[in-house]
Amino acid sequence: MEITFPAVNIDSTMPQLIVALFAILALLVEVFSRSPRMVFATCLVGLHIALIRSLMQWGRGIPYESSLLAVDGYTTFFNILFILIAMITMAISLSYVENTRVDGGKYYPLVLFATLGMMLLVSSMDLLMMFLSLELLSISMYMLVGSQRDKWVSTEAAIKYILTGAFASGFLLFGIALVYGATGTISFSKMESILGGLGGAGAIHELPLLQIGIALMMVGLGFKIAMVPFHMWAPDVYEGAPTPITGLLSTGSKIAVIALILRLFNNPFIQVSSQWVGILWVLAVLSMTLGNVAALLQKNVKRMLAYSSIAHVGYLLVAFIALSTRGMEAILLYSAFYAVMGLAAFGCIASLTRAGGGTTAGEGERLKAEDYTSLGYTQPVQAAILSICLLSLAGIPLTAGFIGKLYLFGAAVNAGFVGLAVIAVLNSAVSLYYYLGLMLRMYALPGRFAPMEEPVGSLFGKLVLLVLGVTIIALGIYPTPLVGVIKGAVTALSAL
Amino acid sequence: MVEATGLFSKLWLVPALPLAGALFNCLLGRQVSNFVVSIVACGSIGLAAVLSLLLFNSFLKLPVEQRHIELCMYNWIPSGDFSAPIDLLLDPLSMVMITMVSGVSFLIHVYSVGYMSRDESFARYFFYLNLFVFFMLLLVLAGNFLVLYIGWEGVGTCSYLLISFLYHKQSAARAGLKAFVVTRFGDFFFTLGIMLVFVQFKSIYFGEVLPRAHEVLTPVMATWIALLIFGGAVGKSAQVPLHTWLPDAMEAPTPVSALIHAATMVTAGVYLVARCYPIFQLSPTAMSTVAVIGLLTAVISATIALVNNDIKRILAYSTVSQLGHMFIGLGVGAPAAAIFHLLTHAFAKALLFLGAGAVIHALHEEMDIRRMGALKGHIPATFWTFLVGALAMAGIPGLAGFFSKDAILEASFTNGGVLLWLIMVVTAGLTAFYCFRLFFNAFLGEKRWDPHVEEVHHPAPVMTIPLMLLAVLAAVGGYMGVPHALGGADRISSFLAPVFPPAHHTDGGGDSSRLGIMLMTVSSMVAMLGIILAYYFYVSPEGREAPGRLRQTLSGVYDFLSNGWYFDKIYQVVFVDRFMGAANFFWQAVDTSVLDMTVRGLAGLVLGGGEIVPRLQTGLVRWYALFMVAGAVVIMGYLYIF
Amino acid sequence: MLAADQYLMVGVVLFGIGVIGFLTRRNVIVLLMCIELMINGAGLAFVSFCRQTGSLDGQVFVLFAMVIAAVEIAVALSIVLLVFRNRATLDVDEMEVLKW
Amino acid sequence: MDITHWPVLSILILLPAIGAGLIFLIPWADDFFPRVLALLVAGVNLLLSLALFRAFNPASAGMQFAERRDWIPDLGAGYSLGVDGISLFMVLITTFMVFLALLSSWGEVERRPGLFSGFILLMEAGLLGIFLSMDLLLFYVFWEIMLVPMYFLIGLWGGENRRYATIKLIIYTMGGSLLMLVAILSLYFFHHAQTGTYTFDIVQLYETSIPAYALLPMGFAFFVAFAVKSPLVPFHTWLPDAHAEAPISGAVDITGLLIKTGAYAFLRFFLPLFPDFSASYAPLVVMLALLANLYGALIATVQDDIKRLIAYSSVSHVGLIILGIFVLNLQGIEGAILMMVSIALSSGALFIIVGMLHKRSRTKDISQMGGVWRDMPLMGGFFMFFTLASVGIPGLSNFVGEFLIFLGAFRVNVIYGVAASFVVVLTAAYLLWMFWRVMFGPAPERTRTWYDLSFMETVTLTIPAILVVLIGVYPKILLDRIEPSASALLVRAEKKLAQKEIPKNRLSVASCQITEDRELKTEK
Repeated sequence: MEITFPAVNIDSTMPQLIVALFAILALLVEVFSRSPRMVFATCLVGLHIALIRSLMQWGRGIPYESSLLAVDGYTTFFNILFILIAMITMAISLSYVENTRVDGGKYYPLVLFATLGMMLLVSSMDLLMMFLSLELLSISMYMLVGSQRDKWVSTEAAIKYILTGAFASGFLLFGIALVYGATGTISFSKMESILGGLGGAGAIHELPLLQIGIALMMVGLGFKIAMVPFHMWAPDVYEGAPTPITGLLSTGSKIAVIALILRLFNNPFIQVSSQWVGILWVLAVLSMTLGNVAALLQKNVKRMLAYSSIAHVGYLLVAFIALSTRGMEAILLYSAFYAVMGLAAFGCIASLTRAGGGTTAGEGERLKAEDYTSLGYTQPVQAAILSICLLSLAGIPLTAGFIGKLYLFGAAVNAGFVGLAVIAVLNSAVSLYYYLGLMLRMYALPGRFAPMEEPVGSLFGKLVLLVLGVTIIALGIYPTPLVGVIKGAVTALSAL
Repeated sequence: MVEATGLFSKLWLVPALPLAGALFNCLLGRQVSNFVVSIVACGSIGLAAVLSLLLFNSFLKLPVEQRHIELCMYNWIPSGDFSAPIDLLLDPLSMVMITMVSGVSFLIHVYSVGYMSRDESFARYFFYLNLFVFFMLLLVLAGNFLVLYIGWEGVGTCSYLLISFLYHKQSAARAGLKAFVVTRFGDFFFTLGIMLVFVQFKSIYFGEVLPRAHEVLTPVMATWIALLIFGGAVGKSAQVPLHTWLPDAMEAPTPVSALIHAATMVTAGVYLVARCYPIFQLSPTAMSTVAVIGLLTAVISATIALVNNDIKRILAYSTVSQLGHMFIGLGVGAPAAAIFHLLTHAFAKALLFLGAGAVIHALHEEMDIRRMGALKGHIPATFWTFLVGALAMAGIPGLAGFFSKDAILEASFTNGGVLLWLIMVVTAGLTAFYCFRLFFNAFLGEKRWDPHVEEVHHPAPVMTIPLMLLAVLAAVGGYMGVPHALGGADRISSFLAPVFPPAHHTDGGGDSSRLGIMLMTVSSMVAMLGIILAYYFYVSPEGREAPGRLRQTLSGVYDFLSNGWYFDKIYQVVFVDRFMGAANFFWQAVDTSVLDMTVRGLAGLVLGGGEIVPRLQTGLVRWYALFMVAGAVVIMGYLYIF
Repeated sequence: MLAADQYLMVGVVLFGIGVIGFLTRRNVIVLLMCIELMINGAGLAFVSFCRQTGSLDGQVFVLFAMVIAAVEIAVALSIVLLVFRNRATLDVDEMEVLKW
Repeated sequence: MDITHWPVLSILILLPAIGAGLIFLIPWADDFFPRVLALLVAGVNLLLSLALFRAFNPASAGMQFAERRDWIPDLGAGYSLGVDGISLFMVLITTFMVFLALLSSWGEVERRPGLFSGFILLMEAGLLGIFLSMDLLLFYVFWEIMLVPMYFLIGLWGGENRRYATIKLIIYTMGGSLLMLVAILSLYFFHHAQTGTYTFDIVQLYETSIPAYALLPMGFAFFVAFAVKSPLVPFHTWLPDAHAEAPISGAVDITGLLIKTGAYAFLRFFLPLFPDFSASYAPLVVMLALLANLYGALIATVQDDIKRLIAYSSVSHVGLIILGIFVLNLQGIEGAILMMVSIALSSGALFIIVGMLHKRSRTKDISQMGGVWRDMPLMGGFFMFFTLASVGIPGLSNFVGEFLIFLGAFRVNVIYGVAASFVVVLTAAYLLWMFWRVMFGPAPERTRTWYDLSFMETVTLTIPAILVVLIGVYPKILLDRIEPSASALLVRAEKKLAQKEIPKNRLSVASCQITEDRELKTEK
């Protein structure tokens, strides 16, 4: 029995290393300077460097692959995306953290650790790496969710999240064990060749351990992406978490896991994937329908968006089922779009938080739908950006959301899942009710004697939001550049 | 077909002048004084009338075979192989019609200046009236079916506007709506007829359709087209069963009744059938239908007129009855006689209506003949002219109505049979009776005025002069058609001959002149009898009690007649109520219940889901975990099964 | 001497006990212990598979899993502390402000 | 002004969009300036469309002023615009009615009139986009995006029931059009399967032959989307609510335009894409159209809410338009287009009048009115005029379209012609009855304060009145330009049918009308 130590290519894993380094550095800064702003600056600098480093890697073929990590176009694409997500999360957190008395010194480094988790998760090439990075991501998120220590909802969300999360991790771990038992390896590439050598789906059917293992793994992963029926935690946690973290939860952590699932089902489990079509079909329909229907009458905006994000997982699954290049392109595209929309939406909500927020639920924050009545006239910037986000989430044309849905549903139709596409579009129609309803509320004509209200939110925050809003529109009108990038990423994944 | 040259190229001015007048009064009528309005209104019609006379003069100078002049203005609706230009056709028929229409309209316009002088909507009135004349002239000058249809609908619209002219009266609004909808029902058939003509001929020009009718049409098709076109005529000319709108249309100001509902518009149906005569000739069925409908109408409305007490309604029923006569004339193959009767009737009936207007005006809007009487001394000019009109209507020899009616009677006798003739003679007697019942009640006998009437309004000269002129026309108008039997030349028939191709049977032989004289004698006697009976009933002291007694003994018949044979009531129950019932049903039961509820139900279902689904989210961690476990079990079960 | 399959069965049973315990108990600490049971069950499965396949990956995995479990529990306990400070209770069923 | 070398269609769409953007983005201190800006933009657009009309070549059947750029090359979606005889008048009527809507709502919007104008401009951009798109995806984009401003116009300025009205609007129209999206995608992939190219260009998609199994569902999806928008019974119930709840007449006018997009889409997309579907199901659709025609008229009769009444009359008229389209001959189609233009004018003006009444009376209930003529004779005159136009009096615009539709229907099947023309009688009945109840009869005391039209209002009504007469008297201006495109449409549909060797009894009438040279013209 020989033990080989996998070689680590420092150059190729530089972005990940930079993020890790600066996360630790930021913790040190926190210890010495105790100024959250300094920590913030450190983290931001780190992210920028990592971003530049990742951008430099883009388009340079397959720089590195080992049994643990792969750094290819696919990974690089997601690395860039996650770094951007982290940067946006940090940006929208800045004033929120100050306004709600969150301990920024711990908060920002944790965001970086979570980001590191996401980055590693996407590049994982074996089950161990996958498990470790997923746990890194999860544990960081548990702490971030509970970081509003003086607010009960934050604490409750954290305890719920960690309990259910650890429970799901148990399933994941057991699933991994079974898959390992069935294949005898934890490496994705070995697994692919072993399973590929078995001779088709029929033979796979003879491996109950593998099947149960994958099913249990899907419980753990499905939990992370809040797929029905593993979604139950999501609304509660999204509602209780600090708003920028809600944004991160619904975008970054979800996208990372989806990227991982894509890789799993494209490489090691590709032989099994056709078996999953039926299950995923049902789960997609359930996710879409349940998410949208539950959101219809929701009075808490954050919770509404939480349900909506469950529905969006359903939309993503619609394309996933197609199991085609087109479907993967659609998923990547939509993930990128969704990241922008989701972060911008939660960013707007965060930015509406007034200074000195209280200790009980919702105080200082605008969370109830009625708080948004006629908001367009008192907080024009946030309302406008939020409207753009809502339109985009609803899939109204000339926003990114429409292009994304077009790709998603197109992939389904192309693969012959017309019925699924029909259900998806009907769901989109239902979802208009709450998206546009909130929007209508925001622009409800104010009464003659409506109280005047000072605009809230920092200039910096508004600028970031503005950039996001413009991005949504711009990508909705002319998505071509991004489409090109995504095609590259998907090619890289398929080339493996 | 002759291209319009010289004076005829100005043919378009005939309708255009009234249109110009109408536009002026529409746009500027409120800004200028009533005087200007009336000058413009009457002037434009007057010019049109003068132009018509000039045209007539030139027309007469043309050789007979050239008396068919078309003037195409522009292509109105070109669509594929369909094209409907605005083109005017001047032939003897339309020549006669425009002369009559413009002339009578001019007189009535002048009369209206006096009659409407105190009305606040003076300009609006003349706008409508001028517009009406425009459409009427367009109707009779039309060179194809669709242009005729423009005029046809246009006059209907103006009629509607004028019936509802007194906007504050519910009854006027109701009558206007009824008139429009009922005639529109007739027009429905007419449009179908036009489309059928197009489908058959690939053309809607009179000049192309009518000469080729006997080549193109099968008898069945000819019957269809003729009946559909006749359907339009039935509506517009108030024939049974669509006659009910005309009596109600008397809500309009009296000059309007004179112009539209007596002299011109209602005769458009007669004109239409005459215009399409070559098609009707191809179908004996259609011809007899026309005759039967005409006969029914003539009889029914004459009987109703016997018992009615509203001065204008009596005249209205009389109009309906006379229109029935014209249709009989058409149906029995005497179109020229029908047109002749149309003209003389126009003069006489316009005169009677205007006279009635003067009476009403004199007695402060009183319309019930039971509250009139003894007006002879108060408004003598009206009295005398009315007398002329009544005599002409009754068909007393020498006056216009006599000649024209007898031309139709004779044709019915020869082509339709004795029975038809007999019924018509009786109807003629009834006509004479009710005309004079009205006359005697209004002008003779003792005063039965409403006590509020203290002083009689005397008609102004602008009102009496048209009366007199019309009286002259009603008296001598018949001389354009003195029959051969009486040694006349029957010029109107020969003038109109090119329009009406000779029928297969010959009328007016050497033998018939004696027969003709005999028939005339009988009908004149009957008319005299009617007048005498009316005198006995309503003037002579001995007969004063007779009408009352008669009413007692024949109360059933009386009720039947005074309810107008219950047409209105039946229509109300059978059509209007049913229609409203259906409409309510569709609205309440189908639209708001079934369709709307489906949508509401679906929305409610989804929104109900919105209530229920979040309840799954109990907030309990263990419940969430249970869901996950259940999900895992189901997935594994699925994988196991498949 | 138990066969590898039987070790696996023990692992499954442990995992099952953990799951059932998680679903039935209300005390947060007990819930965490149940999770610990699940992870240990998985660990046992790893080890038994390791014996079957002869590769060391499983054993490495178990080591890492134990570390992760420890970290998770540590974080969870700190949050439990926070919960207790706030509500003075450890009954999960009372943590239901966030719902619907 | 020589506009032949300008990207005039893009300007037409972008100008109002930019105008709306300016209105939304700039924090105006006063509502006056945005309104002026909107009016200005709408005016310029109107002039531009008139210039387009002048530069339009009436003899050509093809797309003119065409612009084509790549938009999403990955999907084969292009930014492709063009105008032909069918869309030309849709564009003109849109620019015109938008201008009128802004004019008529000048004094009517009390709260946030600036914002209101912005939404109207956005609608204009969307409407023009629908009428000018030559790319199916682009069309869909505009088709969907229209709903947003519509939603806000009703949702923000609407009456008491506005929430219900907006929900209905969304459920119906979105449900319908999203299904169409799936069908569009299917079509797109079928096209790829047949030709190997991915494209949304409609001219290329016209050539796609759809497999038999997919024909029915796809055709149905398109049909429902268009039928909802049209709206055809039984998909119509959103319209009365939308009309009734939009208190501003301008908004209602725009709804009036919105529903024209349904009928337009039938012509532009449905007939050429699904000629076989159209041909084989035409009798059914025609039945539905006739039913709608009758049904709308019946229900309109018993309405007490004047806006609902006119809305149901729209339902009835739309039935006629659809009838004209689906009789599949030249007269029917030309009549349908004329009818769309005419109804936009006449019903639009009626809604403006109702708005004026509402401004004075604060009610839409007919039973609260009566005898208005005495105090508002001028308005009464206009009201009468437009009512008569709706009734279909010859010489006014609606008649021409109606008659051509009847003729087209009659040629195909006598029964169709009979049924359609019969409803005209009912139309006259309910419209004039409405007029009677509002304007005639004794005037209640309180109506005394209802003042007659102001100068501005008079102007607002005079302009459409002139157009109604103009189209009624000289429809040749329209017909000459519509005919080449309409016959090209029929020729294309017929050719596609011929390829499929389906018995083409339905289109035989069309074929005899279209001359050879026109066929050649289309080839070019």
